[in-house]
Amino acid sequence: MTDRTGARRDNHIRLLTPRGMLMIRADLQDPKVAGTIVHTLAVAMPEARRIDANDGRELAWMAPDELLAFVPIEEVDEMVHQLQNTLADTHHLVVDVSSMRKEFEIVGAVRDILAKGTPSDVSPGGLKIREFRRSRLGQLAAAFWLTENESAHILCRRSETDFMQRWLHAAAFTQNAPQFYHC
Amino acid sequence: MLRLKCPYCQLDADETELSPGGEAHIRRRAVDSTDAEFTDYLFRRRNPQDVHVERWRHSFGCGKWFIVARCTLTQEVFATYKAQCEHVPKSVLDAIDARRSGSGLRKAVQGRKNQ
Amino acid sequence: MQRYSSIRLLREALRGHSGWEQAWNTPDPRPQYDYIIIGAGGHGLATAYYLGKNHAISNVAILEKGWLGGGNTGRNTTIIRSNYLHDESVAIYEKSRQLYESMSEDLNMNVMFSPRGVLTLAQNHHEVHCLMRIAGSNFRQGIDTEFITPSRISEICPSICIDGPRYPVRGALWHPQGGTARHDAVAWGYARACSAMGMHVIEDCEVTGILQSESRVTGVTTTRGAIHCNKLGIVAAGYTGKLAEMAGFELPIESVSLQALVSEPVKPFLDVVVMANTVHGYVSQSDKGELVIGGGTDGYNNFSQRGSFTHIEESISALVEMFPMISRLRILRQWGGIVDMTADRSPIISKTPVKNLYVDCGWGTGGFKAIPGSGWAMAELMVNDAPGLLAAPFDLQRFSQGRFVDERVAAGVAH
Amino acid sequence: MSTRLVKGGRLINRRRRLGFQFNGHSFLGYEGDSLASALLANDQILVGRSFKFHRPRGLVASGPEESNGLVTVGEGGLVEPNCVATMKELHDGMKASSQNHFPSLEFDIGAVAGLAARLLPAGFYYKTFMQPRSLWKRLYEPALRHAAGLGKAPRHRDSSDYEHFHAHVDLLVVGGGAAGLLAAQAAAERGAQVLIVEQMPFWGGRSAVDHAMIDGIDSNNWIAQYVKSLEAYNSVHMLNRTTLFGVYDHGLALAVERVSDHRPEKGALRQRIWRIRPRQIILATGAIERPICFQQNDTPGVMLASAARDYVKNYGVSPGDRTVIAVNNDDGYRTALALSEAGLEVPAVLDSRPRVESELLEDVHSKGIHVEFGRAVAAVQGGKRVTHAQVCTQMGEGSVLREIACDSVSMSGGWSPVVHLWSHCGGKLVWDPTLVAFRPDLDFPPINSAGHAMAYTAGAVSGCPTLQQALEDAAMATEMALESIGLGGRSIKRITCQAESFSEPSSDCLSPSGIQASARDKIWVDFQNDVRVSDLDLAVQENYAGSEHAKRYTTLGMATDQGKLSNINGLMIMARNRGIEPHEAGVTTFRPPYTAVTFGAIAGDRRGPMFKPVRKTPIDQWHEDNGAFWDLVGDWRRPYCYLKGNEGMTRAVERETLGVRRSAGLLDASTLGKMTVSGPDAGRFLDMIYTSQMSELAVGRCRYGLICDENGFLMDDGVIARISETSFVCHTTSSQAGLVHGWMEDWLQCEWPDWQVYTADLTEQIAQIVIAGPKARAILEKLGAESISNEALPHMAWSDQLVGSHKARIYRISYSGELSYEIAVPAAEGMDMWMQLQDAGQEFGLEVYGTEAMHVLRAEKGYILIGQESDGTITPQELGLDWAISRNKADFLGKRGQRRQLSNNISNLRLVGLETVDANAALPVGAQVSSVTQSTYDFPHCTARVTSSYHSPVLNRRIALGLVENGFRRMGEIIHFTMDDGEVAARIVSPVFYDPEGRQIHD
Repeated sequence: MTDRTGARRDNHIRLLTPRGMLMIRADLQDPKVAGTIVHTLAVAMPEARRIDANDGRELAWMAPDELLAFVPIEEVDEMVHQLQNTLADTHHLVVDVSSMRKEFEIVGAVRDILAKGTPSDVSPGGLKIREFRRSRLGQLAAAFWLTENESAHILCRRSETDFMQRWLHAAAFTQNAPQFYHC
Repeated sequence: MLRLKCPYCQLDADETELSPGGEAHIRRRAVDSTDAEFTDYLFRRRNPQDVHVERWRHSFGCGKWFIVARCTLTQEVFATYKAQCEHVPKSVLDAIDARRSGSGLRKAVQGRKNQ
Repeated sequence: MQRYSSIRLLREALRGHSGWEQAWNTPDPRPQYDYIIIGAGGHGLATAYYLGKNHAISNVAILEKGWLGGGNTGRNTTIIRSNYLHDESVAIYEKSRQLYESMSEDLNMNVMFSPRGVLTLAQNHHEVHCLMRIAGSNFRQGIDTEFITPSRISEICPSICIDGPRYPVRGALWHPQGGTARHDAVAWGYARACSAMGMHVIEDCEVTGILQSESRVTGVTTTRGAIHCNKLGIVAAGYTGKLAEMAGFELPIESVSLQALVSEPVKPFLDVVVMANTVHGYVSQSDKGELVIGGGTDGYNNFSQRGSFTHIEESISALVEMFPMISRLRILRQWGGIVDMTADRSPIISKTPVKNLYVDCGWGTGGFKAIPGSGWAMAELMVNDAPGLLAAPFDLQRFSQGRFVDERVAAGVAH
Repeated sequence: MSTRLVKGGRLINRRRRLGFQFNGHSFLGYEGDSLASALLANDQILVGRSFKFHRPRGLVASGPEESNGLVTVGEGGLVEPNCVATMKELHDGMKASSQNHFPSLEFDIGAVAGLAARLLPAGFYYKTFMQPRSLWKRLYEPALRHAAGLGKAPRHRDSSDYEHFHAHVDLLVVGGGAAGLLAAQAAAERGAQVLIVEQMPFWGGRSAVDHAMIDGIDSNNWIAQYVKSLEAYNSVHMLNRTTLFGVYDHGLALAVERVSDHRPEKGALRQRIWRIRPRQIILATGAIERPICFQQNDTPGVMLASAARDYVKNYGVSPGDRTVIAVNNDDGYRTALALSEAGLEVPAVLDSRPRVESELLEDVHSKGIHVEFGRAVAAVQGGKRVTHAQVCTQMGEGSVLREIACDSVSMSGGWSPVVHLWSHCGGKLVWDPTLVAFRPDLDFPPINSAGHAMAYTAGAVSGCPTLQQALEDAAMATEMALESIGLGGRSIKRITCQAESFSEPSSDCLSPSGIQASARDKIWVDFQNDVRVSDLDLAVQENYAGSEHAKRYTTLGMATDQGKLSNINGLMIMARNRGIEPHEAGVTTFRPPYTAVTFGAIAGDRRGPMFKPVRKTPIDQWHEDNGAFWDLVGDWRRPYCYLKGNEGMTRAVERETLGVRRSAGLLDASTLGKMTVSGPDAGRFLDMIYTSQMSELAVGRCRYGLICDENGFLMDDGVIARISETSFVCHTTSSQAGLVHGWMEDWLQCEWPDWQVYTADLTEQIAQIVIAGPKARAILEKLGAESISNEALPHMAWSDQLVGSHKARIYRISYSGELSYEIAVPAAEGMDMWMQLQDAGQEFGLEVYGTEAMHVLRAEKGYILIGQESDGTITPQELGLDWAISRNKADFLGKRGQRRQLSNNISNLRLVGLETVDANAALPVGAQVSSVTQSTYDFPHCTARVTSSYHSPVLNRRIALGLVENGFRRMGEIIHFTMDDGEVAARIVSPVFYDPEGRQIHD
């Protein structure tokens, strides 16, 4: 996995083309509300700290009263519209936040890469596949989740994309990799 | 470096993922308050070398405020709970007394209520 | 008092230094004193010293629960400056700085006051304006400060990296009269002088209660028995609140931990004190050669004096940015100091609800530089039962009156 | 002389020679050597100079406790001062040099201080250099400073890389000696995730040197077996060359891994900080041997007994040909055996105790080594290296019985458990008189957040003198540790070692016991800092008797080894002076780090461009490409101005400002905070947050709002737009967007949780572009914006419509005093929107402008800037913003604060305009008017100060804003600002300099 200098050569970093993202704030404990959201987006309601997917759409738990929905960019306006209508009779907030964050995909020793920057537990026991973790990465606020053991997605603020890219690059390609979670 | 459990995320969060917010359960005093009451509201703070009940925000996580009962000498944490309660829950006071009989907290809390 | 001098040192050398006397005596407490000061840190000892020197009061005991100078006096970064913003602060900090200038002679102990100058860096346009504002104030107040350009900064302190990639230095406040001193020596010098005036410095004597009758203080109970007094001064930094509670009143003070550290000693390369508020770091090089570095405070109540790592990391990365050549030096020792913070980050030197009981506390992160001025003002307050010019603005009433002396407006952090 | 032995050396590879330099001389060593062993192998006895007296110094130890062998290693960007030679692994081509001497190591002028040593007792500098005052700064201090310090600070930027790594494990084992390996193995078998760290490059600690057999097999094999077995576990991670340097609150353990210090390579990561969050910690940190205090014990060639046998057995290096061994405990006998096995001469072992019995002693006898009881070293002869050892009776006063010719002396003053990490986070210590040392008090361990023990000690650190006991202890500790994290199980297999019986060590570290006063200043306690027995005597005599006072007065234990060698001896000597037990004197607190840690490593990747994040707007690239000079606003970078050709900044700002006034200007305002506040209670909520009545704002309209803190001081300002009955957009200042959003959430979550309001910080979602100036409308119309006429879109209104090809929200609001629109589009479209506005604007002479021009424009109109006119202690009233404070609201944040009965927090300062009498006279920010008449102090009182000051191109004069006492009532008055470079007269005028009627805005 590592070359003579001990640097991982099979790590990959990719800035993903923007997806549609929706911020949904509502009383998720209310089954009616939850039902409406699930029905409209056709994705299961994620448990706390999880992200669930269903053909091209994903739904992530941000907070007890906040979800982040990923939909194809062209569906955004329609989705915002639908959700606002279906939730009309309950207190809610649905906003298009597609521009707000940028999304990276990293492949390789992803737990080791993340562990260089986050104080949060990213061991196999501490961060399960598809667990959605909001934390720090480097000095930046970030959210990340593993889609499989060697592949992860990272969300960061749009304004900090360059910094994040630079940080990820350093973390992934510095020589002498720790080879802690990926040996 | 402290590590506190966010009661919303049920996740241990590192001090660097949190922001402290000072003493908890302080009742806001508005226009109808006397100068003395108002001064207390803004400036009267407990400073115990013992259990302190304080606010923390999971600012790098869910963004929610929660409350922590922590010993300022040993850094023991007795409980963390959601911010939307007016007083320290009895269960928490009991939990503290269980480990810290005679901690000044219960008295202090009562003291506050009586004002 | 046995005088210290080079001649004396020579003479003692010839007889194997057998003639040096105790720097201060260790008496058992008497049952009664005119004045009792709780807290044998810099501020408490200075208060006692000026009771004697300025008011000829020598029937004084200074009670210390641990060892003298063992609190923040012995764990700070020893910066001394008076280039504050507000008149109230400047008055007392400048008085203090002037007293530092003559302290070695006054106490006949070399406290190594070293007026090497303090540089406060501005690293964005907002900070430039903040520092220009201080310069404007200081000009009127007669404090020797000047706003200088990056090129001047490089002349004064060549090792500073002026054009850092993230925070280029846009200017600085230059305060040539500021500097450092040997913190332990300050405590020892005062203790020695107090002792010589016949005062009692009593260590390992923790106050357990405060005696009063008709809301007038009459003495204290301690781990070494009850001791009576006419006037009582509580000068115990973070523990003042606890003592106030014993006396039945509360103080608007919270104690937090301030991180500090020293590096291994290296040959001198940094001859001034450098403070950078944007990046929360300040540094000077001690006479021993160690870099003495201070960081930020943890934002939560804390009484454990262990070092934490959060702010150490920030301060060190900031200083490595500012002085790239120190990157390969090493941190030798780190610790936390418990600092007592008021709401406006300015001290309290005040009468209290209890008659003849006075408090001097809340010096936050800036206490060391204030030691002589604080003692001077506190002594005055205790003797006259009324604050003098220096103490007046720092009474307890200011909080209910919204009459703050807030130095945070001048800088991101205050030290 | 010390030399390389023909055989032996379990750590070195004799087939691989390494060339290195010391002080310019070329030497040879072997792979596996430490710099220390290599120097010794080349008979380099003299390695450095002491701190205070610049006395010659030789190696005294073989591990991190070394306090003499400090050298500077490397060149240029790799130079490293104060390197501990015993911890520095030799590599080919290493360049090392000694420190703290002039002109040379052999001849050091500073050594004259040694001659004057009598004149320079502990704390001498407190007693002199006081007169005359001026000389302290000019002469004394510089002289002291120059003599002090050890190595020189590097001159170059560090060329190495560092990083951090966060590890979460079940069990952290500190120390890779026998006890640590045993613990790790047991934990691994129970299925625990284990991280084991070892500071040295090799595993096994002292066990291979001190014990032939473990568990019935050769100790080297035993270690190899354990290491092999551990390496086979996926759940075990082994790190050598890694020092655990601190244990912090809630069980954070920090270690530094020296990744490539042993083979520096360009681009290689140098060091890595491990931030470990273990569920439980086992400290198997071993113990450190103490020196013995006899005269001239600081002479090069005097060395710890354990170090002497380390050099022989680990590196095949002899400390000398003839070695006298002085001991006050049995352990030193191991060295006698090791040396004689290596064929070296041991003329005598001097045991300060009366006759004792032990296996080790029998072995020594069987080797025919001469042992004398009740004897000690009176003094060592020789200056830069040992030539003789003088023998005396321990109980006597030191009269010399005879002299033994020797070139090396080994000393064993007993062992001190390495309790540092145990103490870092609150673990208590007890004094063990039989052990003659402090050991962990297992009843008071460091505790975790649950209040339970977060560390257990295993082996020598617990105070176990024999290997058998150490391994028993390790097994027990491991069981308890695993139990505590729910990994209990069948008990751990016990290891058997050959039985050792130990006779009690002596508590006397001073030789001889009755040493005369006159000789006490020739006995060193702290070798590096030159603290002698006489210095400790003096400290006690002068009442600096407490351990903390003595430490600070004498600098005992404040050297780079932090007292690893000196603290306990010093404590025992002072205790004896005072007639008390050592623990009564109190041990000084152990502070992190255990051993010194490189700044660069702690900074990690936070260096250069990665030092602090910088936030960039969606249009940042365009600014970069078009000559932006950057301004830092909070974490954002914004163009201060755009430099065209070779114009200066002043010229650029002028051009940009006039552009806006004369035609139109374009500003990237994307950094402005943009909060959506939505829900049935949104209006009610904003009525509390802002000082004005937002609930009354009509849909489609905007209003300027102020946020105050509860004291009534101004916090932030911005324009609020009502989007619908239940939804608002609140603009905040750029640097405080996060703060204001946090402020809103705080009140919502904690004070009014039942109010139905949701907020969202959309700052990053939306790019906002200001187009301001007489031609602004024309340009937008050119881009097809339809209803933006005064009627359709009056000042302080907003509407959604198409601008160019983008669906945009247009706010007609102005911070420049011109006809002004703010175009909001999703950030992803920001750049394109910007380009379209650019192109459309060309024919109208559209200028792009930066923050400085923005400030000039706002100042010309007397608009305040948060942080400039306000500072957190200024009320809206003082800034003349009373109109923005609602009178008829029952409550809002800050209302009560402004109503204090005794309130002085609204001063009589008022914000006014200042027009310098001389139109071009500069009136800098911060300039003040002082009045002696009403001064409280011995300096004048301030009656006015400048808050903003600019050159106004359109008015072609200097303008300024300032806070002036009773300013409103003093219009037209001329006041005089004094500055160090003279006086400037200015007329008090309205803060609105430009277009007071506001025609432009409503045009």
